[in-house]
Amino acid sequence: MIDASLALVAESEFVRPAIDWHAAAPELILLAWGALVTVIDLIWLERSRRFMPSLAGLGFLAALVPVVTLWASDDSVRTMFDGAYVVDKYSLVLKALFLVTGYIIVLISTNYMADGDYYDSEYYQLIAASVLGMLVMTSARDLISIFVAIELVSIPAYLMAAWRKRDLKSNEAGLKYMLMGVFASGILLYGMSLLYGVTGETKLTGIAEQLNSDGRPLLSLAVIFTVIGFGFKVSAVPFHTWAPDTYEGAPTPLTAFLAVASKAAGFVALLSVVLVALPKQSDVVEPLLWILAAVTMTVGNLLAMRQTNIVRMLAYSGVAQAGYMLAPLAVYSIGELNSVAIGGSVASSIVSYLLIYAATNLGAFAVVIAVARKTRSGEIVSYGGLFKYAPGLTVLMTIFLISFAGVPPVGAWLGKLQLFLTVLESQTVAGVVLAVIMAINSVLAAYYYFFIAKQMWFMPVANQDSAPVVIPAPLKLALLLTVALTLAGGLGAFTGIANL
Amino acid sequence: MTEFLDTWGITAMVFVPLLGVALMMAMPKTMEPAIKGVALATSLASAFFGVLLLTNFNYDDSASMQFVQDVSWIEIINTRYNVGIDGISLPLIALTLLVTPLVIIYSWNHIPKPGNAKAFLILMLILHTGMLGTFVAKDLILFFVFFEVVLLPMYFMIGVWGGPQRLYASIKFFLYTLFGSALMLVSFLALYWLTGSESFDIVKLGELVSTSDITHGTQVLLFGGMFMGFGIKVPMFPFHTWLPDAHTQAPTQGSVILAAVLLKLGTYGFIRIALPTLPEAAVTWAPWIGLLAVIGIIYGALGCLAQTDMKRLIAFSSVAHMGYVMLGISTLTDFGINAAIFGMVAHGLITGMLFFIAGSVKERYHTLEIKRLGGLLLQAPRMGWILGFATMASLGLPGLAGFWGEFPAILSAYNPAPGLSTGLFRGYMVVAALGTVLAAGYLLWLLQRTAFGKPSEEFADDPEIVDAVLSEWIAWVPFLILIVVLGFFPGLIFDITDAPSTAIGDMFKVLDK
Amino acid sequence: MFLNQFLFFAAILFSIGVYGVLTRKNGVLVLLSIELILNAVNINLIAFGAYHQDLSGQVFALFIIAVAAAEVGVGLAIVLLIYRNRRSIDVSEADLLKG
Amino acid sequence: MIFSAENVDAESVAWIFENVWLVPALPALSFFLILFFGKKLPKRGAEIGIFSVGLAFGLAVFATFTWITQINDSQSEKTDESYAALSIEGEPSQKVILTADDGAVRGKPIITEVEWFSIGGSSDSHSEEEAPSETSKENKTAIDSPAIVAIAAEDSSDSEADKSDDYATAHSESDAPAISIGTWVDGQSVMMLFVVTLVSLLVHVYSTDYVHGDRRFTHYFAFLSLFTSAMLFMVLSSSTLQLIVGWELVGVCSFALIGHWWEDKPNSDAALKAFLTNRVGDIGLLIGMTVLYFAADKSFSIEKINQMAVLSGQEGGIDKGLLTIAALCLMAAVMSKSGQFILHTWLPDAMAGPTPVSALIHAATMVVAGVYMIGRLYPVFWEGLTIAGSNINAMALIGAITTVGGGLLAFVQRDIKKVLAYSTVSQLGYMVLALGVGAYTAGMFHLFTHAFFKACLFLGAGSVSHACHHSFDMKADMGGLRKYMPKTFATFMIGSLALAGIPPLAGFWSKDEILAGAGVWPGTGGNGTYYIPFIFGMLTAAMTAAYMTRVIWLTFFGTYRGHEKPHESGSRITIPLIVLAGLASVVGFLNMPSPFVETLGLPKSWAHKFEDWVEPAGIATFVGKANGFTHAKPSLSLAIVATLCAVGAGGAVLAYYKKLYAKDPQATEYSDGFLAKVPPLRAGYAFLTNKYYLDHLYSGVIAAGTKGPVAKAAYWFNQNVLDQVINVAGKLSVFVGRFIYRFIDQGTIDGLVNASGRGASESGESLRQVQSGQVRHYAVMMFAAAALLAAVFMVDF
Repeated sequence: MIDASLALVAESEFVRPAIDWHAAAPELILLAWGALVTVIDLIWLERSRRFMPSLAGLGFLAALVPVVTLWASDDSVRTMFDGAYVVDKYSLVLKALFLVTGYIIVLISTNYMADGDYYDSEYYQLIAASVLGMLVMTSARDLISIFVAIELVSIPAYLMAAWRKRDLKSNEAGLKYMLMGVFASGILLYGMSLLYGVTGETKLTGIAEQLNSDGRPLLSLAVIFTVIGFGFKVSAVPFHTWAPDTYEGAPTPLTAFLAVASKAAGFVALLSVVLVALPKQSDVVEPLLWILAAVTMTVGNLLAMRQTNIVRMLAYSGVAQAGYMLAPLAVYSIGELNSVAIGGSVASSIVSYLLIYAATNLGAFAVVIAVARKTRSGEIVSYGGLFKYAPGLTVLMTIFLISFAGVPPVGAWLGKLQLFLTVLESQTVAGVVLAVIMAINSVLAAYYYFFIAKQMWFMPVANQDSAPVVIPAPLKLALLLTVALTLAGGLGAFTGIANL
Repeated sequence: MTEFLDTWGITAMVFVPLLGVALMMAMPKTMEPAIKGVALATSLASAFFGVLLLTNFNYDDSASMQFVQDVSWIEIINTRYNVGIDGISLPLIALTLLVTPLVIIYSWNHIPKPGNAKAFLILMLILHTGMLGTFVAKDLILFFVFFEVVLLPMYFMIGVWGGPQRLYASIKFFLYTLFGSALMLVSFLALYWLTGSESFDIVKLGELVSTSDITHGTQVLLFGGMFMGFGIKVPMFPFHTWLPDAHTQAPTQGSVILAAVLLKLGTYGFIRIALPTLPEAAVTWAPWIGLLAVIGIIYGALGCLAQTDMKRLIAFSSVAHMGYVMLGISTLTDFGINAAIFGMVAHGLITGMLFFIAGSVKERYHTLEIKRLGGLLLQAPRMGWILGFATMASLGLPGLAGFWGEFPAILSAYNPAPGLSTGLFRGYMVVAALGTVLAAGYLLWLLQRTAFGKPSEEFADDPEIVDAVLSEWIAWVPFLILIVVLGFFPGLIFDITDAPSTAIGDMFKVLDK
Repeated sequence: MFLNQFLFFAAILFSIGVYGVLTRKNGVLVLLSIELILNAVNINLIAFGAYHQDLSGQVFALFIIAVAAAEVGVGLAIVLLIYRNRRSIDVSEADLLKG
Repeated sequence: MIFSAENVDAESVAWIFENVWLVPALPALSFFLILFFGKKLPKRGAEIGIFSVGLAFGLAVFATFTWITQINDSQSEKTDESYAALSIEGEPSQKVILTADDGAVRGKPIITEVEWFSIGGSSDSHSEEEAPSETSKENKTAIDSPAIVAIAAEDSSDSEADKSDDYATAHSESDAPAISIGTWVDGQSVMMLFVVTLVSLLVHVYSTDYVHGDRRFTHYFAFLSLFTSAMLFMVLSSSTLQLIVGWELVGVCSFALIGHWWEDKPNSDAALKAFLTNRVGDIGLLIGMTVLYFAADKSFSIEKINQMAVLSGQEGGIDKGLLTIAALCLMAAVMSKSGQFILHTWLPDAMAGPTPVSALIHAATMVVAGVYMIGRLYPVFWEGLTIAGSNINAMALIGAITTVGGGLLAFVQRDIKKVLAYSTVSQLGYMVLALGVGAYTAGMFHLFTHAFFKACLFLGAGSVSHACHHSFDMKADMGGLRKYMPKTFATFMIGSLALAGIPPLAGFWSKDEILAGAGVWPGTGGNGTYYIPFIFGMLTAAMTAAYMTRVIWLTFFGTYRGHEKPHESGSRITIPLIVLAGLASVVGFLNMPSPFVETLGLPKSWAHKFEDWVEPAGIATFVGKANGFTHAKPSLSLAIVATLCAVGAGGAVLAYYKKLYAKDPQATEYSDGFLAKVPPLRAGYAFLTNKYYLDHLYSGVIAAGTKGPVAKAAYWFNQNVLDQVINVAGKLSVFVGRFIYRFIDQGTIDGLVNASGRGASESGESLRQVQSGQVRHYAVMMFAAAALLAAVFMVDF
């Protein structure tokens, strides 16, 4: 057997694969920039602290340039490495999402990090590294690169979760995130190994070709373990348990990053694997994801209702939102699946939702950070009477909450509508039932979102302290960006680009 | 000019208030008179466009949509910005255009506690846009969007400026309505897929349903979803429990708008969407809707008799009155639908007026407890007479607007659409007629205990209790005039609504054949 | 072919790893158990690679080994951090965050 | 259309008949003027009211004379030709209505309509669908400048007899989808116009003195104007819808005026009671009119409804069962509005309002609205309420019971107005009785005469009270007033005699005609089935005389029991009294029976003028055939007997009081002690101790007997049972409302909703326990779920 493999090595002549530098440019720029930041930090040490955030932010914007040019170019689908790495509309949209998210994370981190006396440069480098993993993830169409990307996303995040290293909660957050993440990786990998074993392929398209419904028990195990591995990343119930704890303990900007980017990365991987590799396995994947979606949104909402800490509440709300986003995958067999470029209403609706959800979530966290600058608290009751002393923040937060709740005309309603539409597109009983569960959950969710709104608008000022909240410029910019994106998203601005 | 109206007229009417909102947001809170001025001006600007539309409306062709603007909006889900006005929506649009400016005028010196005219009026204008939008939308998704837009400003209005139990009331209002609209949305989307439609155009969907092979059971379920959405908004028994709380706790302006316009969104939805798109299911549902409607009539009236709070009593009376509207709709006849639309307008004017009075009474007496009131006619005779007038209108006195919503609804139940049980609906008719007595009972009882008699000692020499002031007069007089005018010239509305109602009614006649 | 034996072995290894993760309180031991799981995966991959006459299984395994090293590195760093603050590496003591 | 239009074509419709809407419009205008400007005027609005009602009266008189002239002209033109036409066109069926006949010549209604609005009418067929849009366009102009569509004109084109035979054809041609508002001029409505405007005018004048200085003087006049307008509007209704509008509007005016002094709770209670009781009847009105609307092929037109009611049970007619239901429903409305037994209880309470209001609304006009409606929809009521398989019409029984019931109750009142109120109930019963036995003209004639003498009596009572410091208590505050206020006494006397039916005053003629109309007395014709109504009618005639004697005695004779010296009222009060008394004396001659006229040697044409003028066309024919409508043959013996009854009863009461007066000038009744409360003892007590046993027999058997146990029992029944029915119903519904609100609404429904919220919240709480914070637990959960799911899906099912 060993001989055979050696022979295999001997037989194949190494051919340098052609690299489309334009297509790889975003990743390369970000990589280079990350390295540059590290070098600058090493050279200038403390002196670089002042401009490090701006520099890091610029890196994300710089990487956005090739994304835009790629979008504009005629070549809609660029494939590299024999189909293992694909740059198409789907991946470009998500790359843009991750880069913008990265930029906004930098904006909201700037003062948080500077005021908190933590290492900054490394922090930004780690963010860059994590975002790099996400960029790779969007294009990865091979089990190996997906695995590498997912770890590239996660490992920096483990570190950043424990960033406030003298804080026990932060330590605990990091620990839990790390342990659960690694364990989930183990399960994921076990599943992937089985998948490889069944098909002999690591490329997703190859897997799809090789798979048929034979050998169901093993295949089912493979599929389920793989999907569950991603379920961890998207914090689907019952693999969500790390999320609230980590969110609460980690530095809030990092929480925002985890809640938005990391989760999106999980969805990206899940979409790629399910849509490209498992198009014929809907008999297993659909019911599995149906259960996950229904349980996730319900449990997430129920738990969110009982939270008193706003970050924790947002964490659970994020769990519930993940449930909504899983829903189209529970009926993913509806579309004509394209093995190279991911498209169709399932992917479109999820991506569309991800975009608006990202803007809203980032905005909400930005408000949380802004308010915490004054109140030093994450408790929901500390939002009492916010309207009286910070009407601007209140209005913004209200807009984000409305968006979360899926109430027109701002923000996520449209994404949610698309999810509904996709779920109902199946025209099956399961689809309709899931849609009804989603509908009821939307109402449940509104309860706790508007609980915050109630605190802000209707309640007396907490602690009788109605000094205004001072918002630093980067945070202001972040708020403006997110609210603009949320409002625009509600009016349908993203549906065009998310139409894959 | 006509060209402009034909294309952009409705859009201008609906969205002009948002310009005002933007302007007001930029103004500092302290410039209160200017803010009020801007609010009034924008609402009047909206009304101006509305009047232009109304005058250019072709009344001979009120069954068809006019001033249609149909442009692409969100292509991916085939949703279009598709708006128009026909005979069904026209009276309600006119009502909305009337009510908002008047409420703003009333707000001139009646900003409820805790103040902040800027935020209050901004919400009012957003509400205005939402209400108008709902009445002009021809696309289901657009309708849904506006339907929901209405929700939030009212939530905040109740929650911030409401009474002592405002928190409970506001969240209840919000969740109830959201629950309904979520299920309604599921129905909309399911309808879209099941028909294989390529747009959310209401008319097209209706046509497709009739040609498609959607089973009757499915249609009934779809109708059920819409029923939840619209029925809660109406509100129909037994989904009405949010209403008394919301009404009671809302500030006067909120109550007025809630009563005058918001409740009509539900009934309008039935007429505009549920009946035309799913006629077969409507026939199946109609007896149940009728049943709930008459239960609502009696139940609302009995609820009124139990009240000790004036505002809550008026709120409960809405349940009863909307029962007549729903009874009219449930007959699925042209007559019933005509009656329903008239009933909506009439209820809007009359109950709106009653809430105005209740608000002003509250402002003067600082209580609405019926036991403590009395002798309003002595202390503020004009207000007292207006209260008397409004109660008379509300109990369906002929010659005033309320009658034309009530009697034709009762009448239509005598002869429901083919396919419905005549005997059953005649039973409903008798019950509904009994409801008129109860209505007279609780309204006159209210009148007797608040307006008649002598003022109680605690208020006898209260200098705060003065008669209606100028801003109140300006806000009220149009209501009063319209209640009388519509009472004597019901044709003003029936002539507009008859053609489209007949079109719907005919649908059910054809259905039976 | 001996595929079944390899798979069986890997499965046992995986199970032991899982058992360790679930029962061990010591952070380092938990990390070790995870290593067991990853190694089970590696065995799987190499066995399948051989079975399929395909190199990518081995390549995958190599990647896993590399990444696992990074993971453990980060993991141990976090355990160390915990130890510094708490003087204990008992993961069951870390329950400040819950609910 | 209905009634052949040979005689009157479009051009010959008199101006006043086309523009008769001015009559209600004037007071309506005055209402608004008074409301907005009244307070600023020197007389505080009264002058506007008087002026406008005066104008309206003028127009009404003009209309009356025009009508009378027209009738007289047509009668003089009555040639053999028209009778010939009748014989040719006579239908094979029993009921003839469409063709010209005797009635058509005399009293064909002139209907002037404009389109009010259109609703649901365009649905008959698609071919008609285009019609409404056109007509609705016309309608817009119609509202601005009433484009009057004289139906008579429209119909003059199709005078062919066969066309009118085929009802359906005639119908479909003229079936406008629109619902019309219009005026209906015929003898009945012209008569009412005259009565309403006249009494209203007099009441206006009277009120300027009576409510002088009242704090709501202006409002009072405004509402008088509104009432007048609404009443006239109702009277002129050409459609049932319009009738409902007017009907309710007069009700609300009644409410406002009864509760005029609302500072005191009893007054507002009375107002509420009146309104609510009427609302109960209105259920019947609404349902009845609904049934008729659909039964008559979706039409509110009274004309059409009548026409189809006549044909009931035949082709093109209303189904008999439906008609009965409709008539029963409408009868409920009549019973409440016109105070028929058992819904009459509001009427005495309504006396809480100012006396002129009682005179106008609760005696002369509004309360006869029910009677008026029966007349207006006579075919419906007649066909609908005729008890199947018999010749008996239920209306007669209702009227009979009411008339006796009301009369009995009148005996035991201390309050002069309440006596009059019960008397009104009784007389309204009389009218319904008349209509029930088919004596349409007699009923209407009684309505007409009653309006004058009862208004006179009420205003007289007001005048008395005005003198006695606003008390109405006959026993406590009156007595011997004839010396102090001779004019009031004289007019009251005339009114009373008229009411009691003493010849030659008005009441005698009308009452006698009703009794004759019952058709039981030998020689009056009729079917001889209405024994009970007839006996009750006779009884009432006697009772009326008796209780009016009592009232007069207690008020004007004996000794003055009040505190301050009474005085005669001013001229603004006495002149209306005199006018009314004058009318009450003479209007009876309007309908003298022809034998009487012949006997007196008067011109033959003087006989039954009222009948000629008022009795509408068509009805005579139809009812005549239906063996119900009676133009009874007058009977001298009946007149004498009835008069003797009245005189006897009155005389007996008079004797009773004379004895009493002789015994104690201050007393108002005998032995007001426990004996009165324990009736069985009374006889023994009287027998043993009272040497005037025979006197008692004379005066007691008739007066005290009825006044004692029977009336008391009746009154007890009224106050404790009937009256309580409404109170109990009200209380019960409040109770039920509270119960439902508290337990079902706030408990169950709200509770369910809240509970579901709580449930969600609670389950969230229990789920929180799972999130223990232990990372190992999390790992267990994750792996357990993975294993479970894998196990489930690995099974190949």
